Amino acid sequence: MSTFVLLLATGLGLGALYFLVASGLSLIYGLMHVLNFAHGSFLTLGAFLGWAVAQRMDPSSWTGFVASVLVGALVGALVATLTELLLIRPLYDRHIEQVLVTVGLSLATVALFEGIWGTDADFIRGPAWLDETTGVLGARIPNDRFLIIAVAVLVLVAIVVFLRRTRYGMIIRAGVENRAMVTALGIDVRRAFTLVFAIGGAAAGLGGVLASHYFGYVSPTLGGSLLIFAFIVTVIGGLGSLTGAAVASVLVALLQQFANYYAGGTGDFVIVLALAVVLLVRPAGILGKVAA
Amino acid sequence: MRRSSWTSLGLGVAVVTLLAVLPLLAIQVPGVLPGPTYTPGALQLLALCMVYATLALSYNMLLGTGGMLSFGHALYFGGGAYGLGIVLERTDLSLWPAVALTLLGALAVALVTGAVSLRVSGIPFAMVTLAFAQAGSVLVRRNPDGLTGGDEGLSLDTEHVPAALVGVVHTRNLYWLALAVVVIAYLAVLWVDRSRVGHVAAASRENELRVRSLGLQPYTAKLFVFVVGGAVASLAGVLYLLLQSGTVPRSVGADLTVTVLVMVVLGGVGSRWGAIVGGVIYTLLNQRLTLLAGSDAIESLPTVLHVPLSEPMFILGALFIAVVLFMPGGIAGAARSGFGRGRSRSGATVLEAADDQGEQRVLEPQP
Amino acid sequence: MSTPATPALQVADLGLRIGGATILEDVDLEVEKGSFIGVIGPNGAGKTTLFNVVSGIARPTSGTVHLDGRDVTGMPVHRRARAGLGRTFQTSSLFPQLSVRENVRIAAQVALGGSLSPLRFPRAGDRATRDAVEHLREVGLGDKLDLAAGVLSHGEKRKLEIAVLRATDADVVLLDEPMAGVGSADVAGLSETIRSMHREKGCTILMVEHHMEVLLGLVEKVAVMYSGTIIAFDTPAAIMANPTVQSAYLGASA
Amino acid sequence: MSGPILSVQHLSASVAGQQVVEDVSFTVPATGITAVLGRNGVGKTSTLKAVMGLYQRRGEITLAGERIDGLPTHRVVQRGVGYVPEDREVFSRLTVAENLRLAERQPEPRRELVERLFPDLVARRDQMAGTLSGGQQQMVALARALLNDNRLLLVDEPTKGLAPLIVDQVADALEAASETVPILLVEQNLDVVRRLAGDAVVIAGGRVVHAAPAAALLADEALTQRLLGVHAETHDDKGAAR
Repeated sequence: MSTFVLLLATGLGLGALYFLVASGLSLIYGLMHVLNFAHGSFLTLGAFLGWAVAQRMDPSSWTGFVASVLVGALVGALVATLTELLLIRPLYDRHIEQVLVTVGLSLATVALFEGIWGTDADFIRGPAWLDETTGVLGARIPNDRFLIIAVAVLVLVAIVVFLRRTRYGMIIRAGVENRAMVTALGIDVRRAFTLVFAIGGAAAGLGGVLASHYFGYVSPTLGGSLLIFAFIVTVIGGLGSLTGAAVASVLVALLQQFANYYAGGTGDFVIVLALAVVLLVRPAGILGKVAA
Repeated sequence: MRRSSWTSLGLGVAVVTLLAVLPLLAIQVPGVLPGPTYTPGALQLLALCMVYATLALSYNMLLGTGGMLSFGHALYFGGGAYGLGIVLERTDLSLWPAVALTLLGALAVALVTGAVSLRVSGIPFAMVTLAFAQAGSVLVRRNPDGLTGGDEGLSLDTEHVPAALVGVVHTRNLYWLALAVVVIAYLAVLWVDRSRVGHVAAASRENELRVRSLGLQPYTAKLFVFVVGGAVASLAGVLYLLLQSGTVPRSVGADLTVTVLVMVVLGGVGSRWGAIVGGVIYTLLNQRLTLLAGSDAIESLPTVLHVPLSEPMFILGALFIAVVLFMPGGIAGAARSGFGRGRSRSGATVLEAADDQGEQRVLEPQP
Repeated sequence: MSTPATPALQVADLGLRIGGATILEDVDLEVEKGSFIGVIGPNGAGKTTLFNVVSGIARPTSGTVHLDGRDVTGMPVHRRARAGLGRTFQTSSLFPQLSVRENVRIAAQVALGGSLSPLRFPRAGDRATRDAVEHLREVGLGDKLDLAAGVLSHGEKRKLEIAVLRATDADVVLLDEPMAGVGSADVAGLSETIRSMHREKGCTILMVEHHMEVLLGLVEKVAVMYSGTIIAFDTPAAIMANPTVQSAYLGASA
Repeated sequence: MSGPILSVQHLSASVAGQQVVEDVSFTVPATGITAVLGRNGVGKTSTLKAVMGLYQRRGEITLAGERIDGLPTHRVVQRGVGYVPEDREVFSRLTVAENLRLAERQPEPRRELVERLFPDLVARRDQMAGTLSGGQQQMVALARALLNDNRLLLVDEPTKGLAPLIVDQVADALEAASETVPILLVEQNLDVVRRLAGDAVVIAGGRVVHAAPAAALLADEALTQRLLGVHAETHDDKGAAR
């Protein structure tokens, strides 16, 4: 029982990380039909700079931690915005080339990170509370899991509220349905593109700082390895569906954790298998729009 | 045959002949090759160029001919390298039967993964192929049964490999083998492109519904191209193992697929010779940039310059972005417009076709 | 073997619902071999949907489709095409980056068989290519063989579609608005091309067309569709005189 | 009388490399409703989309004397061109109220006018637009354009596929709107054209082949038949095709 609960909590924590990456990917794809390969780099950069700030302050203090989280999100948003403005926008509506540009960017940035911070992982630490555990139903759950899950839920709620309650949220929802008609109402839909990139980048940067606490280190490839699972999550959840991304994040992470523990470390294969099954049964994903 | 075909055939034969006699000559290309062309160092580099040219050719077949943007092509390359390595280590087969067995295995893997991936197209296809390759990469790193050597990689077990293909002194033979492989790959790709099934795959790239309405199955044609592409890629992998005397997990990773994509886009999507040139240039650049990165000139630069310049992948990534932004047809496209031969399709339009077909109607009223 | 009395195309009780909407309802139609049928009807009447169901692009929720006496209701698009069904689309849907010759050649090689073979190589002098060139000459595109199909004018694209249909050797041909977007100068030539295809190939043709003069000049019978069903099927003269048709369809404009 | 509100000279347009409009020229007077007529597929809708910048276009388009042919779509709209597309194109997963709010461009949108013309929409403001009937969706589409003080409206087949009663309602709304803003109307229903339109341009084969007062055109039956085909109100059903 306690193992089950521990796996559940760890899986949910991992799912929360997946969601922080996948939410941005899915929003960007839904609105712009661009698969952003550079999303992992937003995450990595957020993690590195967040850690750098924490180190300057006091990594074990909550102030330092909060500062690192804020810096991570801010850096992610900033880099994503620049990416959209400088690299994506000039290729307006040339989706495949936009994807290629993000591929090039991920190559270049990972190399740059390696140049700056070295290829080895930097081990990090945060406030002592994060490393302690809390007993739940007999299981000792590391506290950082709770924090990560709480943050992901907050982000989900924030994005939903933003999409439902604000004008720009409305523009984004409308744009996912019919971009041309949004422009025909006199709205510059490209601003919504930039905004979606910024939001996705912020979530990824935030996810980067949290992921570095979850795994206990930062490295130039941190983002890339999470990105692949986030891709799988977005396909399984249905490209462009935020709810789908949330549900699939949890499903995929839990499946991975349980398969790793109970089926001899086969988690990654089980996920790829699940992906294949979803594609065979429902190519549009569990919550995706079925093509007309 | 038309006259232009004879010209290109003649040109091809001339180039291959020249390359074939290269190990017997002493040509110096300062800044590109580490030594005269008869030295093992130069031949090793040239052979590596050919490995990647082969891989790029196979990938161009997927993207250029079939309009399939795969992010999992490394799986078949790595399958060839690891497959041969494992067969040589675990069986008593001699080299050539082992190669045949490896290629058959890779063919089977390509058939199964292709059959599933081609259920979707466009970006979802890219993501699914990526996931499959990732599974392969995880498998290799996990080192089941000690088969793959994990992160350390697998070194070539030379017991059953002919002595003529082992050791630095025989680099020249490996070079000739590499040249033969490129020629075989080129002919295979040419064969598919010229055959009926290749024509149907190209037609499917443009308009799937129309292909079906004519009584043909786009799925079958694309799967065929995908499988042949996978087989040629695994042939490149086989060569890689022999040339490098081993293989590392990077040869199955997503990074390699991205690298191949860079080569093909650099050369010009949809152009066979463009893919070869792209593969060669990429390999040479990578090599030279790595040397440059460690040079004193770079070391003495201020940090802000020396950090990025000491990372070859940074420069290549940036170069790639520049090509996509400013040179959509790649080298082949630039050459075509340079020679004023605008008739054939450009890489950019081929890429458009690789996009999800539904999205091109974004301005049309929704049903 | 089918008897001479077997209709080339027979649809019975055809219905199609998408969500709550009824697109087709109780569509019955029997088309004799070798006949030339016009399909008319107002906006949203279901003409293109009927073509889509017959060619297999859309699946009906009820009813059957028989091609030359054979039930093809559950058959996928490509197998129906092999069973002798050819069609054009409302908006020209060619292979825009392939040459004009290649567009027709692919169709011709289907007719000759072995079309997905990796061991056969299209060549300048082979049968399929010769056929393709011949068909292109017939429709008046003999001088555009090497152009990319995408650069043709609208009228030329329509002619190319007809050349493709000729090459497929289809027994039953569905033409969806072949005149749409064709300049008035080209209409006469195109309708002559269609007429000669019908005459030479002896195929059965169903044609949706809003250009009434063209339609009436070509067809033997007219089916009138209205809100998802066929309300009349008769000779052009009888259709023009039919009071139901008048009120349902022609009424407002006269 | 002032000059035309819209002038289109030698307009051509292409979509996905296919030319859909070739060399169209016409003008729209500063008052009343101008109808665009022609058979299916001649490029009426494409002409409107080209003016809006939704299709790639070449040629000269001026709005009240100012060139707008180089502007992206949202700028064209911001200059005061309202657009009611064919097939309505409401955002089906947004509520009626959200659809309308999205369209508001000025600080004080003309909500009273819209509420007066379409009382039905007030009652259904929190309903998802996708669940509305075709007629109600058309009202949303019209309301979106009428909320702002536009200088010109482009309205594409507003009565397509609607029941006769709704057709009248839509025509009423257009008539009311036309008192304050000139309208370029693509319409297949000749009764509606007869009732609303002052001028008419007829497009065939991608070009304008006739431009005259609508009444004169429609009175000449032989001409109508030649230019529009016998059954001018027929229309393709491509919506059902996908």
